[in-house]
Amino acid sequence: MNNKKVGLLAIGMCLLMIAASFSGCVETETEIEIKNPDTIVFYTIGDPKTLDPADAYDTASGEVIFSIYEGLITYKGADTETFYPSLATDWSVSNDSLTWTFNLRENVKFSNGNDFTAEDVKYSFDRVLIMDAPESGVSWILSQCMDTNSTKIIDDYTIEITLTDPYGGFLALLGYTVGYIVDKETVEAHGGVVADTENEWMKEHAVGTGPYMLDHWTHKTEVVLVKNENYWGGWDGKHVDKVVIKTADEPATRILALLNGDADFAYIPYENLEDVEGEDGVIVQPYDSYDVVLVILNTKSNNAYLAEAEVRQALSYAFNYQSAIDDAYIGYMSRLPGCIPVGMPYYETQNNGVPVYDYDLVEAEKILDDAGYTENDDGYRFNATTFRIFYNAGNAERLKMSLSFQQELTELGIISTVTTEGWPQLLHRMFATSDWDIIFMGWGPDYNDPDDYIAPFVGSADIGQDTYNTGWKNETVDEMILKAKYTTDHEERSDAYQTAFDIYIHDPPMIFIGQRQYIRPMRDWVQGYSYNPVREWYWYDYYKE
Amino acid sequence: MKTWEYITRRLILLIPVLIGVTILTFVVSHVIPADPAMHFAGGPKAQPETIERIREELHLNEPVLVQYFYYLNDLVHFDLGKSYLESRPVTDSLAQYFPATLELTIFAMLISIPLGIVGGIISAIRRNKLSDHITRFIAIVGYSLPIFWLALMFQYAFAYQIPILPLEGRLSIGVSAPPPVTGLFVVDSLLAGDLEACGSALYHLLMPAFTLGFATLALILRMTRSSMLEVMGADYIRTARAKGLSERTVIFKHALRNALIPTVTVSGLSFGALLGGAVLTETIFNWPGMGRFAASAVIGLDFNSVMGFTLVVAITYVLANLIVDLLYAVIDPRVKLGGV
Amino acid sequence: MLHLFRHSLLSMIGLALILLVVFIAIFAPLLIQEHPSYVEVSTDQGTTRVEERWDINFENKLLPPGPEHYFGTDDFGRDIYSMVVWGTQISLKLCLMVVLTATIIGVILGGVAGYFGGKIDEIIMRVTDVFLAIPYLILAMAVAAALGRSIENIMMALIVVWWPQYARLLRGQVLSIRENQYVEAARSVGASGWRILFRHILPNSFSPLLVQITLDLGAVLLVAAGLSFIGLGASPGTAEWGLMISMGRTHMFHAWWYVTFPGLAILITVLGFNLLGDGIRDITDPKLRR
Amino acid sequence: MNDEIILKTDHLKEYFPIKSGIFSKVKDYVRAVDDVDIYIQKGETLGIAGESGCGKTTLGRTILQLIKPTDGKVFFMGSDLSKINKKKLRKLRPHLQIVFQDPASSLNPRMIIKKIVGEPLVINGVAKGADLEKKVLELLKTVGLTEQHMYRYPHEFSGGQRQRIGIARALALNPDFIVLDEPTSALDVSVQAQILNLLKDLQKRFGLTYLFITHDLSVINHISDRIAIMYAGKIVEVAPTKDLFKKQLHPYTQALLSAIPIADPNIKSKRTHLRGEVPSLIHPPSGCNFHPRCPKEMPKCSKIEPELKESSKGHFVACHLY
Amino acid sequence: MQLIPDPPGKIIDGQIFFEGENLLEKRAKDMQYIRGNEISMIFQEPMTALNPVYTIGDQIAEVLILHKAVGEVDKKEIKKYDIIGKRKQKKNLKKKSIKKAVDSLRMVQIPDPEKVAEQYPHELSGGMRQRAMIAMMLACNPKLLIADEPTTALDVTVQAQIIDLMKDMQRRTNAAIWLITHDLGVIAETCDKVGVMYAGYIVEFGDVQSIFDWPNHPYTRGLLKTIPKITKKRGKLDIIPGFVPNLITPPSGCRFHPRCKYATSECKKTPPPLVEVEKNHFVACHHYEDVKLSVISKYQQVKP
Repeated sequence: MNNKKVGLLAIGMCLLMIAASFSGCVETETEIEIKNPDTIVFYTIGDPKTLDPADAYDTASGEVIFSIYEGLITYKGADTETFYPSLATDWSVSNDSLTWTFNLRENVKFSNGNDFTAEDVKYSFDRVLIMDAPESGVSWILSQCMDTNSTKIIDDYTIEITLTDPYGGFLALLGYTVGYIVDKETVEAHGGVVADTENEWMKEHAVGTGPYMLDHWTHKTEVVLVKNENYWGGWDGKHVDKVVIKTADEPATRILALLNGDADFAYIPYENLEDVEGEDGVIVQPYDSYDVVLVILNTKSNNAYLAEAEVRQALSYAFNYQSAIDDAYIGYMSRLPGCIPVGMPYYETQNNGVPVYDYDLVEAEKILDDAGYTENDDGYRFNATTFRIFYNAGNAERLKMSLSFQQELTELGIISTVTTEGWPQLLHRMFATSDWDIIFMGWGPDYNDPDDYIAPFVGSADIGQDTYNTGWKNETVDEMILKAKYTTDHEERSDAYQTAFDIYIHDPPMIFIGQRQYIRPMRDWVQGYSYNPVREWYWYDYYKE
Repeated sequence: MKTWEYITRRLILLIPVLIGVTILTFVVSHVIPADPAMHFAGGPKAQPETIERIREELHLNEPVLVQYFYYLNDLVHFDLGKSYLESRPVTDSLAQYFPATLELTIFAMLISIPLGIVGGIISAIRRNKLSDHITRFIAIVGYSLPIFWLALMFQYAFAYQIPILPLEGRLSIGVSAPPPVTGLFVVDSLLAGDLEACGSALYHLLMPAFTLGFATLALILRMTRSSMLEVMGADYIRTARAKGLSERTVIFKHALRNALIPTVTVSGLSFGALLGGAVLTETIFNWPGMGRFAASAVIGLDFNSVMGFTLVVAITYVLANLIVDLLYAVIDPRVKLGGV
Repeated sequence: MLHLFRHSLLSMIGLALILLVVFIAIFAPLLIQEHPSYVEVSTDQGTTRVEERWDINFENKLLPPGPEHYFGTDDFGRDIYSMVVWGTQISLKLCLMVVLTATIIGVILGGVAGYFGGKIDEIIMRVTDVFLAIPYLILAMAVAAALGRSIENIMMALIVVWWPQYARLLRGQVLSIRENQYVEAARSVGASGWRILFRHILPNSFSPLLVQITLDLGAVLLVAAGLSFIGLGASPGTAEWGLMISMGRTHMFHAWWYVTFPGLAILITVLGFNLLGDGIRDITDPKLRR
Repeated sequence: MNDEIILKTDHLKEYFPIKSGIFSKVKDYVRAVDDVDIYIQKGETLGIAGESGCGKTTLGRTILQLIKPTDGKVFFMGSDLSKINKKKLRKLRPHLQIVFQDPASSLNPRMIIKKIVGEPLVINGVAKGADLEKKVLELLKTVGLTEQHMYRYPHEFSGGQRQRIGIARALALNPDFIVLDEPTSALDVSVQAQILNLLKDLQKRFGLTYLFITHDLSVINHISDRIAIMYAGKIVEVAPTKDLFKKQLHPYTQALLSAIPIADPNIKSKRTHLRGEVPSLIHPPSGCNFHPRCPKEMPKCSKIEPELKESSKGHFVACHLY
Repeated sequence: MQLIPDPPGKIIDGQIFFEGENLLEKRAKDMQYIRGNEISMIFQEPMTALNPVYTIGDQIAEVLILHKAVGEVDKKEIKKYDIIGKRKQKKNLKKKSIKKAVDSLRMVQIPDPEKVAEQYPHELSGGMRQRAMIAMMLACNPKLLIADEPTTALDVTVQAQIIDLMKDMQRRTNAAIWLITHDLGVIAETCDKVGVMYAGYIVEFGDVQSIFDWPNHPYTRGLLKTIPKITKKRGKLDIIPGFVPNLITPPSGCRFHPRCKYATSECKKTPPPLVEVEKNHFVACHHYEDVKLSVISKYQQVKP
C-alpha cells in the first residue's frame, strides 16, 4: 500500500460523501399513491400542554380538544360569524341580555357510553370556575360574565344561564374550548374538582362527545385520535378513522414528511415554504389571520432616550417594513395600521387602515436631528448609548427582523445589540428589570374584538393593562379604551378608537409591523379542508381522495 | 472483596456524587435571571394573582439555600417537581422518555461495539494493508464529524432520496405501541408477541442508532486495533504460537479476549458520550427520548426538567460504569473488585 | 520532531490540515471578499465589548456559489466564503482558549490531588466525579443556557465542563510517575513537594497531555457546534461555524451550500486535530511504535 | 574503618495497610519490615541479602525516611530520624543518599545530565552558575564520565553509564552514608564488575559507609564487610562476610548459599532443598516464620518467635537451634 | 522456531535442520505441527508468557487437544450438523484433556494439581508458574525443549528447584534441552555443552568442562573472570572495558575487537572463522593461541 493510494482514497471518500449527500437535486419520483387513506397525519411543532378543556389555553391543545369535546354551539367551515347548534339544538336570550336558555340535544353519548345531560353542562361550567386553572389562567374567559350560581338545570335537557354582566361575546365564549362539556361521572371518578388545582388525570385523558376520541397521547411524539362510534353526528359520508398529530422539532423532518407523503399536513416555517411550494402533490395556501407582529419599546428603560416620543417616532421610520414582509415572512404578511388588525371591526378608525409610518431613514434622521440628538464625531447619536434588542430564542423571522433593524439603526448612527433569550429569561427581563429597550413580539386573538388588542397594547397599567410593560401611559387613551369597552354604540366606539389612535400613533409605544398569514401546507389528496381562525383543525370534516 | 460488597460500596459512593450533581445543577439553574412562575402562568397574558400563587407554590420567594432544601426534600420522596414545558411532573416525563433513550443507546452500542471490534481486529491483523487504511480512515472521519450533520445527511439520503428507511419516530403510522412493560418497544412487542410492532421498532431504530453509534464505533475500532496490536506482541501470544496453535486460534482465543479489556472500558465511557449525543440525534430523528426533552427544556429554561434529566443521566452513567467494572472482572480474572 | 511524522501518512495529513487552518486564520483579513465591521457596545453589566457585524443585504440572499461568492451567500445575503474564512479565527480561538484554560485548571488541581493525596485529593476527586458523572454535552448545555448566548459564554461553559478530564488525567499521570525512582531520588536530595511536582512530574506527563490536548481541540469544536445547533451557541450575526450550520440547516434543501461549507470547515479542522493527535500519540507512545 | 556506629535501627517496623470492605476499613497489613535491629559502623559496607519480596528494599527506604516507618527508631549520627521535623531532616539529607536499582527509571528522562547531577546542589544551595558547572563536571569525572556527557539526556546512555550518573548524583552532596539498592542487578555481568569496582574505589576515596542491598550473594560477598540475611521482613542472621561464608548458622542461610549455582563445573555443590516458597508478608507463619520450610523444624518453632542473638563475636542469628 | 514476527524480523539466510529436515522449507501448517509437539519452548517470564485470562488447566489442555487429540473424536459417528453431539464430544474431550493436564502438573511436582489446574496464572507464585509452563511444554513429550532464561526471573532457592526439576524431566522424557541463559553458574551446573555468543556471533562452542577450564576466546575468558564468586577471594574484579555494542551498527571484523586486549588490525578487518581447536571445542578468534597460552601461564602460576 503506497501513500499515494491512501491519499487518493481519502479524497475520493470525501467527495463521495458530499456527492451522496447533495446529489439529489434531480427528482425522479412519480405520482405517489395516497398513503394511509384512512388516517390524517399532521406534523407540527408543539406538543399539547393539556387535554383538559378547563385548562387549555394554547393552540396545540385546542387542536386536539376541538375534535374530542364539544360545546353547546359550534362553527362550520370557514365561517366565523355564525353560531351553529352543537350540543344545544337551539337557544334564546332574555331582553336584558342576561338570561340564556339552551335546549340540549338528546340521545347524545360520551365516548365511554355515558349519557350527556344538563347535569354535565352545569358541572363543566362550574368546574372551570372552581378549578380556576392556575397554570393557564384560562378561566378568566368564563368568569368575565359567569359565576357558579349562573348555571341552572331546568330539566335533563334544558339549561338556563344567568350572566353576572351583560356580555355581547357570550356565545363566542361557549365556542371556545373552555366552554366545552366534560362527563361528570368520569371527572368525579378521577379526582373530581378541587379549587385552584388542576386535575392531573384530565390533562392526560379525555372523554368527550366529539367525533373522535383519544387513542393515546405520547408526549413529544404523537396524539392519536380514533373515531368515536357513539358520535351523534354519525359516520355517514366521508371521514377518516384515525388522526395522528405528530410532534417534530426539526423543520427538515416535517418538510421531508410532507414531501414523501407521510404527512398530510405539516407545519412549515416561512423560510422553508419554498421547499414545498410547487412540489407535486403539495398545496400551499395562505389564510389571513389576526396574528400581529410588533416591536415593543420600553419607555421606562434605563436608557432614558426611549422615553422621548421623537425617538420612538424615529425608530418607527427606521424599520424596514417591506423587508420584514418580503425577507422575514417571505411575502406572507401585510402591514398593520395600528393596534387593530385589518379585517377586525373598527380597523378603519386607524387612518382608514393606511399605515402612518413607512420606512424612511431621511425622515428618521430629520426627527432626531430636530430633537437635538445629533451624531457625534464618531458618527454615533445618543452619546454612543447601546440600544438593546431582544427576541425569543428559536424564532427565525424575528432574528431576521432584528438583525436587519440593527443595520438600519447603525445607518442612523444608533448602536445596538441583538440578543436572543429563552422565554422565561425574556419574561423576567421584560417584567422585572429595566434592562431592555426593544423586544420583538407577537399577539394572537382570544376572541374577535378590537378590545382584545388595543387595551393590552396601549392601555396603561392603571386600568389593568400594559401587558408588555412598556410603561407607556396616556390618560385620554385610557379613558377612550374604557369608553369603547363599555359602550354598545357603534359611532361612539368608533370615535373613541379614532381619538386614541391619533394620540398613540404619534407617541408610539411600539412599532406596528404587520399581520402575518397562516400557511397550512398540505397534500392535495386531502379534501374538505377549510381554514377557520377560531376553530382550526376540525378533523371530522376532512377526508382523503 | 465479595461482589455484593463491592456493589454496595459503589452504590453508597454514588450518593455523594448525586448530591454533588444536584448542587451543581441547582447552582447552574439559579444563576440565571428568569421567571419560571410567569412562564408557567402563560406569559404576558397571565394574571398577576396566578403568578404570585405559583411563585408561592414553587417557593420562589425563599432564599436559594432554602429552595435547595425543598428540592432535596422532594427528591427524597421521588418528586422532581413539575415540568413547566409539559405541565406534568418531571418524573412522569422521565418515565416516558428514559426507556426510549435507553433503547436507542443500547442499540447504538449493539451496532457500534461489534462492528468496531471486528473492524479493529481486521485493521490490526492486516496492519498497514489497504483494508487497515480504509478502516482507520473511516474511523477517524467518524469521530471528526459533527453528529447532527451526519444525522441530517443520513436522513436526506436514506429517507428522502433513496427512501429505504423511515424518516423519524419509533414506530410506523398505524402500528400501535406494545403494552408497556419495560418501555423498550422491541422488548415489549416481543413480550406481547406482536411481531409487526417489533419489526417496525427495529426498522425505525436502524438509522438513528447507527448515527448515534458511529462515533463510538470509530472509537472502539481504534481502541481494539491498538490494544490488539499490543496484545499480539505479548509473550503469551508467542507461547500460544510455540504451542503450535493455528493463527486463527491464536488471534481469536488468545489475543482477542485480552485485547477486549481496554475496549470494555472505552465502551463504558462511551456510554456517556452516547447519552450526550442522544440530545442531537433524538432532536433530528424526532425520537421521543430524554435527549430531545433535555434540549427543549434547556432552551425553554425548564430547569426542573433539566435537573431531573441530569440526575437520571448521572445515575445511568455511573451505573453503566459499575456494570463495566463488573464485566471487566469477568473478562480479566486478574482484576480484583475493590481495588480503588 | 517533524521527521517523526514521516512514518505516518495520516498524521502528516493532519499536520498539513492544521497548518492550513492556522494559515487561514492568520491571514483571514487578506483572504476574504467582504469584511465585517466592528462596533463597541455596552452590556448590562456596564462593561463594553466589541461586536462584529456583517452587512445584511437581502437582495443577495441565498445566491449559489459562483465567482462573485465562492461559497454562495446566506439568507441575509452575507458572503459565506468570507464568514467561513473569518470563522477559522473564531473557532481556533475558542478551542484554544477552552482547552488551554481547562488544561491549566486541570493540571494544577490534578497535580496537587495526585501528588499531595490525602484530603485534598479526596475533595478534588469527588468534585471531578460529580462533573464527570454528567455527559459533557449535557452539562455544557445547562451551563451555556444559564450564561446566555455568546462566544465568551460558550467558552466559559466548555471550560467548566472540560477541566475535570484534565484533572483526572493528570492525577493518574502523577500517581504513575510518582512511582518512578527519579522522584524518590529528588526527595532523597531534599527537593520540596512543589519542586518535584513542577520539575519532575509535570514535564513527564507532557506527552499524554499533549495528545489529549490535540484531540480535545477537535472535540471542543464539535461540542461547541453541537451547542450552536441546539440553539445555545454564539450570538446571532457572528461568523461562528456551528451557528452557521444551525442557521443554515433550515435552508438545507434549497441552499445546500449554506450548511456544507461551514460543515466542511468543522470536519477539516477536527479531522486535522484528530489525525495530528493520533500521530503524536503514536510517536510518544513507545508501545505502539513497532 | 573504625568502630563508630554511624547508623542504627531500633525495632524498626514498616507496615503497609490493606484496605477493603464497604467502608475501606484497614483490614490487614503487609509486614514488609518487621522489627529490624541493625547497626552500621562508619566506613564499612553492610550487605543486606534476601530473596525478592523479603522487604530489603523497603528497609533501605525506611532507613532514609523516604517512607515514614510505622514504628521503631532510626538513629543516624546520634539523632533519631523518625522523630525530627521536616526542616531538620532536610538538613540531614545531604549526609544520607541512595542509588537505585533501575537506572532507567531513576533518572528524569526530561532533564539533561547536568541538571540531574546538579539538582542536589541547587536544592541545597551549594553551588550556582559556573561554580555549579564545575562541580558537576568534577562529579562526572569522579564516576568516569566526561564533559561531553553533560548536555545529554538519560536515554542516550547505556545502563552502566546511567548507573554512574546515579552514583554521581548521590555523591554530589558529599554524603557519609549511601544506600545502594541493587545497583547492579539490572546490568550485564561485564558492566556489573565495572560498577562494583567503581563503588569500592569511591568508598576508599571518600570514606563512605554503604548499605548494600542485593539478592545476589556472590556480589555481596565481593563488596560487603558484614552481611545481614533477611527473610520475610526479618533479619535472620548477621555476620562478618568471612564468617558467614565459612559457617552459616541459620538453616535458611544454609539453604540460600547452597542454592547458588557455581560457575565452575568442577565443583558439584551439595544442595539443601527447601520446600515451598517465600511466605506472604500479609499472613506470615506463626513463630519463626521460616518454620514451614525449615529442614530442621522443631515443635517450638511454630510457636515462639526466635530472637536475634549473638552466638559468636559479631555473629548474630535468630534461630531456636542456637 | 520461526516465532519472530515478520516484519520486523526476517531470517535472511541459512538453514535450520531438525531431525534432518530443514525447518525453513516447511509450510506454516507443518510448522504448527512441529511447534509444541516436537519442539517446545519455555520463556523467561512465566508471568507474561502465560495467557492471563485462561486457567492453567485450559492452557495445558489446549496443547493436548491440538497435538495428541486425547481419545480421538470419532468423526464418522457424528453427523456433520449434529451440533449437540459435537458439543458433547467436545466437552468429553475437554474433560479428558484436563485430566491429563492435571497429570502433567503432578509430574512437575506441583502440590494439589487439581486445584492449580483451575487457577489463573496470576494466582500462582513465580516458581509455580514456571513449573506449569514446563508441564505445558512437556505435555506432548517433545524431542527438543528450548528454555529461554527459564530461571532468571526467579529467586535462587526457587531457581535451584526449577533446575533440578528440568534435569529430572530430562531424565524421564529423554528430551534434548537447549538452555539459553546469561548465568554462568546455571550453565556450569546443568549443561553438557555450551556455546558462547557475543553480538550475534557464536564465539566459542564446546564441552562445558573444556570451556570453563580452557576458555580460548578472550571474551569467554573475560566473562569468567568478571563474575564475583563466592568461592573466590575478594579483591578487585577483572573487567572487560567498554560496553556491549548495539547490533544496528556492529563493529567491523571481529565484533569483540574494540574491547579486546589482543586485538590487531586483522581483527578489525576480517571476522574470524569458527575453528575446532581441540575435539569438540570450537572458537572464533584470530588469536586463540595467545589466549590459550596466557591461560596456561596463569594456571601454572596458581598451581606451581
